Amino acid sequence: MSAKITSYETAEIRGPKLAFNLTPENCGRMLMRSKRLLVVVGGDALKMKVADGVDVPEVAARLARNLGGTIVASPGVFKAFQSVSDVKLINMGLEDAVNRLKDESWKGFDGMGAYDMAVFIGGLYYFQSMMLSTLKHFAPNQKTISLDRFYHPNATFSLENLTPDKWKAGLDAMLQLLEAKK
Amino acid sequence: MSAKITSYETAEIRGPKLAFNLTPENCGRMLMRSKRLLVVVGGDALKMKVADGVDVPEVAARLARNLGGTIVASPGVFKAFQSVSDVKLINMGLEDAVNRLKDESWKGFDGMGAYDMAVFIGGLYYFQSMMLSTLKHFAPNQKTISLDRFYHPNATFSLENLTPDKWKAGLDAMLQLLEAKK
Amino acid sequence: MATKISIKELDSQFAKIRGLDLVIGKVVEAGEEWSEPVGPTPYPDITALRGWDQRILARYPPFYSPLSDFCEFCTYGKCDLTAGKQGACGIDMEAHQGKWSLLTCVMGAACHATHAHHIVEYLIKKYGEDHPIDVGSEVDIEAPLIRLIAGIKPKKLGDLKEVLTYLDNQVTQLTSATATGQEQSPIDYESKALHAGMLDNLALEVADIAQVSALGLPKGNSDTPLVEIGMGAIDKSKPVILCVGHNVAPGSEVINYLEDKGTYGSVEVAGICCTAHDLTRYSKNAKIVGPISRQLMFVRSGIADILIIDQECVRADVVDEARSVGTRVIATSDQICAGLPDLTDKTPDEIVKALLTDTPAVLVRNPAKVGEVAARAAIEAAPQRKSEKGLKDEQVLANTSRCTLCRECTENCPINLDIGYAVNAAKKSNLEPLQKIFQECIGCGRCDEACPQSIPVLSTINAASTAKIKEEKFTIRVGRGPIRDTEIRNVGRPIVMGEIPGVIAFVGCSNYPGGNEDLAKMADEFAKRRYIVVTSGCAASDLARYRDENGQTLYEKYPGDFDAGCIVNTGSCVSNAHPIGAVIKIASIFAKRNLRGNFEEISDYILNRIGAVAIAWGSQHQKAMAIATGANRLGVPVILGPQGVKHRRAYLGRSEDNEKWMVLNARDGKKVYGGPAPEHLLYVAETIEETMVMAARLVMRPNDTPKGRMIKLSNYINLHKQLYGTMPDDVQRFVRAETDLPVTMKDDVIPVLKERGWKPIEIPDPTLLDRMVLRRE
Amino acid sequence: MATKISIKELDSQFAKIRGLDLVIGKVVEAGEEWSEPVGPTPYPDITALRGWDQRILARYPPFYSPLSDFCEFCTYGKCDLTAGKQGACGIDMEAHQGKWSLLTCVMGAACHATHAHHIVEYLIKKYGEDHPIDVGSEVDIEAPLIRLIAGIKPKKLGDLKEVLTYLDNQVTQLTSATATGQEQSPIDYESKALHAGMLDNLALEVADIAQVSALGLPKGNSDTPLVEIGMGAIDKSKPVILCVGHNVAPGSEVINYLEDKGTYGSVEVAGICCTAHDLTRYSKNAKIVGPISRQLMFVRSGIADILIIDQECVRADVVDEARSVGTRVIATSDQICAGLPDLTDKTPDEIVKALLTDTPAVLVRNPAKVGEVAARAAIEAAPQRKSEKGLKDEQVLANTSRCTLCRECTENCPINLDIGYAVNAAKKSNLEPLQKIFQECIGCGRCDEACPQSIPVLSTINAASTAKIKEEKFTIRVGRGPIRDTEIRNVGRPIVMGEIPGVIAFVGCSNYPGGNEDLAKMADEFAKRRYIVVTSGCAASDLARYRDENGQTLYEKYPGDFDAGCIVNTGSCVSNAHPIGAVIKIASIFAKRNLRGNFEEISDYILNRIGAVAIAWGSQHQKAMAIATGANRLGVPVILGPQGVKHRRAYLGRSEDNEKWMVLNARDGKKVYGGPAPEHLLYVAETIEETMVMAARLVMRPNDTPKGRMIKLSNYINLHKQLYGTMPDDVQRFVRAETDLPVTMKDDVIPVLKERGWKPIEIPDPTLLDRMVLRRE
Ligand code: SF4
Ligand code: SF4
Ligand code: SF4
Ligand code: SF4
Ligand code: SF4
Ligand code: SF4
Ligand code: SF4
Ligand code: SF4
Repeated sequence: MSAKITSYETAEIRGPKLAFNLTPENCGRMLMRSKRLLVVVGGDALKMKVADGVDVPEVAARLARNLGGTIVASPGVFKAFQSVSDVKLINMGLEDAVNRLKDESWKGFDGMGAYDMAVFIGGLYYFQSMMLSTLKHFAPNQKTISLDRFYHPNATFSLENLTPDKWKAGLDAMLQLLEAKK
Repeated sequence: MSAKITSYETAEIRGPKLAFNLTPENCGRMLMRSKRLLVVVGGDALKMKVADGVDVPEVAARLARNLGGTIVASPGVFKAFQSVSDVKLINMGLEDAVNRLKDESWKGFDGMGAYDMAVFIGGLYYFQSMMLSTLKHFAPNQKTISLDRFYHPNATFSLENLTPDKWKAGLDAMLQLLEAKK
Repeated sequence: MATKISIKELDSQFAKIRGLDLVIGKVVEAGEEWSEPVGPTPYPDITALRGWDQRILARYPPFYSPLSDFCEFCTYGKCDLTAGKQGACGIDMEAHQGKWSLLTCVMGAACHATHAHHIVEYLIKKYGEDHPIDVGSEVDIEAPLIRLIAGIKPKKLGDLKEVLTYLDNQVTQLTSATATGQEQSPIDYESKALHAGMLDNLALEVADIAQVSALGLPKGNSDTPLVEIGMGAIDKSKPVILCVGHNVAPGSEVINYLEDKGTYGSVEVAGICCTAHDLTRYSKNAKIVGPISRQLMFVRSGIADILIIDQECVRADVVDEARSVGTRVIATSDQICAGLPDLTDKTPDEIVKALLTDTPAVLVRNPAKVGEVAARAAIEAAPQRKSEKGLKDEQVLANTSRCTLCRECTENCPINLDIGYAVNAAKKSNLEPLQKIFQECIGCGRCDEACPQSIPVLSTINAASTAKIKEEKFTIRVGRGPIRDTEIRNVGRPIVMGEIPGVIAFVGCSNYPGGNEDLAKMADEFAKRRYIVVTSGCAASDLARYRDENGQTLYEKYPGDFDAGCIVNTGSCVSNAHPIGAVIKIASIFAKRNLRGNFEEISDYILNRIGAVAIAWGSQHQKAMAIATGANRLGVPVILGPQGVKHRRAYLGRSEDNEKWMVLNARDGKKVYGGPAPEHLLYVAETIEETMVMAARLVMRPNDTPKGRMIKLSNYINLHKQLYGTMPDDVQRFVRAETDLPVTMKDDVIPVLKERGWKPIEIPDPTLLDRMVLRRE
Repeated sequence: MATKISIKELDSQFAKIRGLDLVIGKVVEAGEEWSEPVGPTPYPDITALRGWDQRILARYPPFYSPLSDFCEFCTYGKCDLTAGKQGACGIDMEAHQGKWSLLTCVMGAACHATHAHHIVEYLIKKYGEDHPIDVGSEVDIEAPLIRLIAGIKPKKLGDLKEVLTYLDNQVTQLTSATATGQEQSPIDYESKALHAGMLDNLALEVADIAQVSALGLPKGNSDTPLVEIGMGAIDKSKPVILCVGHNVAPGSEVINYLEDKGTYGSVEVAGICCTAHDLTRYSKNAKIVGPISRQLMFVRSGIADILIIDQECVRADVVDEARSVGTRVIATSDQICAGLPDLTDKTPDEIVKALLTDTPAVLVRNPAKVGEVAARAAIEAAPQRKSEKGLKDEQVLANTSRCTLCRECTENCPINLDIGYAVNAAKKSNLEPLQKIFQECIGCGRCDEACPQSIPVLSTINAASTAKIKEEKFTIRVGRGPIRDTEIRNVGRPIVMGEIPGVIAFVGCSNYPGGNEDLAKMADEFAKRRYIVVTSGCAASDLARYRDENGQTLYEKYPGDFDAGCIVNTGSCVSNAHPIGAVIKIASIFAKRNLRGNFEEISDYILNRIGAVAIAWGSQHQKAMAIATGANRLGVPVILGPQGVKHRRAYLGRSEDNEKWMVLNARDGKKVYGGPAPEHLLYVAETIEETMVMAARLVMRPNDTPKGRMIKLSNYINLHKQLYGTMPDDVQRFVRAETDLPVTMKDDVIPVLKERGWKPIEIPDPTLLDRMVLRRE
């Protein structure tokens, strides 16, 4: 058994409740079931374009656009959405957003009801991991899915650790699936 | 991913260095390579006959006999070996024995050199787990193998969690393999 | 008595003073000055005894069993420390385990220091600073640990304050050393852990001699009364007040109030954990429900009308559990405010009203007020109590139909009881497995949490065992506090000479596998073999919960003297100061060693000469580890039961390593072989059989006389044969000369000795301290 | 001055006294009595401020991020606490995280309390109990925290002792509360954590005012000298003595010795971490190597001849690392004995000889002796030093050939630097990626531990960056200690009125991602915007390690006044007492509030009126969390950088929850909306952009005047637009009336307000305390 399956950072040992690994395609299928989607874009999103060749804000925007989701992002990253006009955008830091998500009585940024799925993408690995930990422990009913390149054991669903190429290709396949089925 | 693969007790989350799962047969093959074997029989050994139908002292004796190993056991359990005369037997508690095993310069109970493999069987799960933890961390070169019914992540090699029947059958198969190849 | 100088107003050229009271606490009374010279280490700082620690740790190096592979102490982490990797702060697994060891002991010492503060402050407020320390007419050495460590001889409550100040300072320094970037060597972590242990022991004594002196608890008499203990011993027809924790103040005030009003007879005052012991020491009409393993079970029964929680060993879910069965709760300590509204400043009327109406759980930080409020509220609330609130047994057992035999419960059980199987059996109306579990269960409730079917597993165990619970009605001898100097005078010589094979203390918490029977069997065995058996805390309670084949509890079977073949219950955890104090007193009274600030010499004496061993078959709490570690520094070995492995650290000797067993012979300064005696300082045993053999081995000391060694060896060989079925592998290491051998065993042993190349050695006058050598050749 | 009554011998009827010295420390000098009335909470015990804590925690409840799913604190465990499961002691994850929060803060507070003890005791020994507290002629309120919390006005070193006794007692009680079976409610754990934080702050002040008073450190002057900082600033041609840790005593004694002998000029005395700051405060010829991120790098360089370690923030591997490059080590503190032989009682000659021959690492617990020994040994050892001991750069870089690009190093890096890629690039002689890593690396060495090919990764980073290391040579303004009362008088009104948009303190450890440039850019931005910028500790060091486009360091660019558009370095971590003290002094000097024992009122004032925010972009250590938590209790919000999430706890408000933002209007007692100001008490930000916007938001206070709010809003909107690209979503919550709006922004903002249904509100005289209401209607 390799520890690599269960986490990215070596000491990030988690359990007993570990995220289900999903393929990008299955992530797409899972997301299509969502009726109220929140896309949480982390502070590392812009760097990923340089490092891994994935344009995270674009992925987030396509996701939100196709599934009627809301995007929340903090400064810097938020700026990348300036040209996006057909998606609901919230400017807020991750911890602030997660503090709301963990409140079961919260009715969402628009007051219309709880989000049935929160997608996390573009986060600093250890920071994202802790935000997912908060939700796992204190909002066990809040479903979360990590689309980041590294496995996040604290999410409800997560991609496995992937190479940049596989990640990029997987996200593409997922988005195409979404866009095709629409 | 099920947490059940990685441990028996729910909170027994370990890593990143986890025992390789072996089938009983592969355990047998692994053991046959040993030149200096120590069989460490834990304090729960006698109870297992009642609970799981496995006569641990007998398994230990057959192992040691066939592979020229030494058996170490603490009181109560040790008594079960009274009729065994063709195997080297040491009476000693587990912690005392592991304290020696963790010393890389130790020459074994007979002064003939280090044991190249230590088999653990019949231990109280949490106690055994801690003894294996001691060796994993402080004697990383000491190979250990757990033949108990439950997966021991801190061993070098371990059986998976098994039902009593599968455990019994597996140990039988392993011993037959050993005895046949002899 | 202290001298008090009062200055109402002073307006001199130099200074202006108003309302200044100077109480000169350390004034020595005329004619009674303590003539004992001060040794080298009064009030030792955190490195003063490092040399001693290094000496014992060289022989008994720490043995670590990490519970986890990583460290999460600072934000550099988590760091993977597997197999030698260093964390971001540079620490490795060994040092990290040393840090845990220190942290564990510091938490324990902090608990006892804080507890001592609370009780001493309460007593001073009530009885005054000048209230004399008096622990009994037959106890001259009133405070062996304080004399030894602090180097003072406390005469009144107020004298204890400087000891408390010392404790605070040392605990703070040690806490500081657990932070990231502080201590780095495992041996120095352990030296600090040993210091924490010593402080812990000191705090125990401060707390217990204060309450013995001021509250009139038994002062070392052997024949304290037998009182009732057990879940079945509580008279449900009366209003029931349950006290949980460690501080006797609020509970004793309940009794005071009831006695004042003449209603004590009609109200049941019972306790769990150490408060329980101290309540029975305060009043023999108080009852003990049981040790900590009964806390959740009993609270859930809803029998208590009022639950008073004070501090330490209080379950974190107890307020919710109590409220869910309609029991009112009064929290009483700064240490556990439990999120409750603070009604300390309200009148008793207001508090009683609040408790009975809209505020069923409150915080009241004034023991006397708690006494009144609890008594009145219990009497008012009792009629409302539906006896055994909550569900009926059948209703509870009906839940078992949902069991899928997933065994999550078993996998969550700290001692892996096969509870899943038992619940499943109950489904088919077979309650026997559940009843068997009841005997072994430590009542932690983790199974409840685990069950995906929301079966209240622990309640199910209880519901299946109603008959057994009713039968849980035993007797326990009230904790007697100190060991009398007169007793020490009687047994000092036989212990040091070995004629009494040893002192075995059964201490610690009730989190053992195998249930309390295992514990009782061990105690019975050693008492039968005429060891001196001592006990305290949850172990003392659990010992009571067993009847032998004649239906007797051990307390009925054995007398309560500090003597061979007796069983002494000293009382609550803080009373552990007394067995520890007793070994110190042996050195002082029998061997006439100076105590005052003379820690190393006394520890050296104990380690080499006094065959005392403690067995903490359960040791759940950090305090248990702290107490054990304190005993270790004094030279008393401790054996922990298997759960104790999760304290992560043992101190193990290696019997074959002859170099380690060399001692100095005080007679001539020569290094000579003393044998592996005692072989370990802290050993974790897996089974009771192992524990018993180990205890018989660990009472041996280099200084044993031939007669003493003969008796110890005879027990050791005998137990070994009984439990291993063979002669010990190491018998040759304990025979110095043929005169050490029991006559009846000679034929058996001598051939073995020959086979193993044994040679006789001389019996030294053993010491580890250079300065104890009398004369060099 | 104290009055001392000496009794040589008294032999009265009642008592016999010998050699008794009574020093009456609290005697108030004639004519100088402190007339300020004592408030409700002098020396508050651990529940005295629980009411205040409950008030702030109701608005800013704890937000927990568990680092691990289980608890391993006692032997019942490990317990799985996932998603609401309770452990065997009944605790759930929320309370368990509260316990961690308390434990973290207690460790921090214990460090500072112990540090304060050590320095005060050292100074008293050297300068006497009566040495006056004097922190500068322009500083009348010498000890705002001591006055506020303890309720005393310390006049001399000896007066600090009772504060230390109080600290010890409270820390011990809080440590006790972290044990199993103690506190159970998350809110009460946090109340205790806040108490620990407050104690921590108090300890900081004790330590720093003592050393400022007795060692002649700068007393609040703005124009302290610029001194050299950086790995490249150390003159390798001289003997080099490196001091690591927090206690200036041994290092200052080195300087004393060298000055006495007239050899200071020819020996380099340099420091890392806080000792470094205090050495430069002691002597401007001392140098700072850098913050903690430079510790391993520099020690490994072998440039130091002697390494002196004292206490706190000392890497656990530093002794081994030093020895492996031939650097001699002197450990100096009880807190870190490091397993070394204790040579304290030897003569300097003997110690020097030991160091230079067979005992290259020793423990010497006497600062003066360390001073002499270190100086002499360094001078003797320097000629033996092969400059940059160890391997040559090329040799180190040759190791990269073994790299398999397995990326274990990256996965072990706390900030996930892509070090594997960089090592692999170096294999192909491309050193650029390694040099880039060097800028961001926090020097923790975890990559070294991870590499299966045993490549010394950190050394590789350094070897690739030799040129950059040489360039690491900057200037830092010497820590100036207190903020002067005169400055407070100048800025008090503009701060409270809001004309100075806020005080921003950059504090904490150097474990941030993004390197020190990120930190410097933030400080630059706020200084440019005319906030008052304050800094200390590793953050202050890291701010220096950056040059702007003109080649200036921030300390060269901005003046050192406590005023708008300036950057004040107060000094080491203990000097954090001064910015905290400054906000207290604003309440006292500007608003004329009583300080003495008046914690709640002052905190209420600060929370509602003083726009101060701390940014701990790095916060590795427990102390950082303790300091932050202490600031929080006083009403000062803190923002942590992303690694701070691993402290596990934030205190978050919810801006949309209007009920939470109600304050009492002191003018009429009515509850009115005060806006989410400040929105959070402890927030963990992921990026610097988020941090800057958040800081600009968190300086807002309900009490801001229209002009003040206008300036704050203008900065907030401006930064938001700059960094988010949009108008803030919450701007309407901060506009009370149109007069709050910056004129230039009106056109932009008013349509937004209309769209969002904004209505004007009155500006209250805000308080959270009932008793502060002046008059009820
Ligand atoms: S204390 Fe050390 S080992 Fe533990 S998390 Fe922090 S850096 Fe890592
Ligand atoms: S309550 Fe009893 S059965 Fe349940 S987990 Fe605890 S010990 Fe096991
Ligand atoms: S966890 Fe519940 S369902 Fe599973 S075996 Fe235990 S009692 Fe049955
Ligand atoms: S013996 Fe253990 S469980 Fe019992 S009261 Fe003492 S510390 Fe608590
Ligand atoms: S402290 Fe509580 S949760 Fe933690 S290990 Fe012990 S019983 Fe389990
Ligand atoms: S030393 Fe630098 S590169 Fe290596 S793990 Fe630490 S931060 Fe990452
Ligand atoms: S761990 Fe070692 S081998 Fe692996 S990528 Fe890093 S430097 Fe290369
Ligand atoms: S700022 Fe942090 S790392 Fe630096 S010396 Fe202070 S506590 Fe240590």
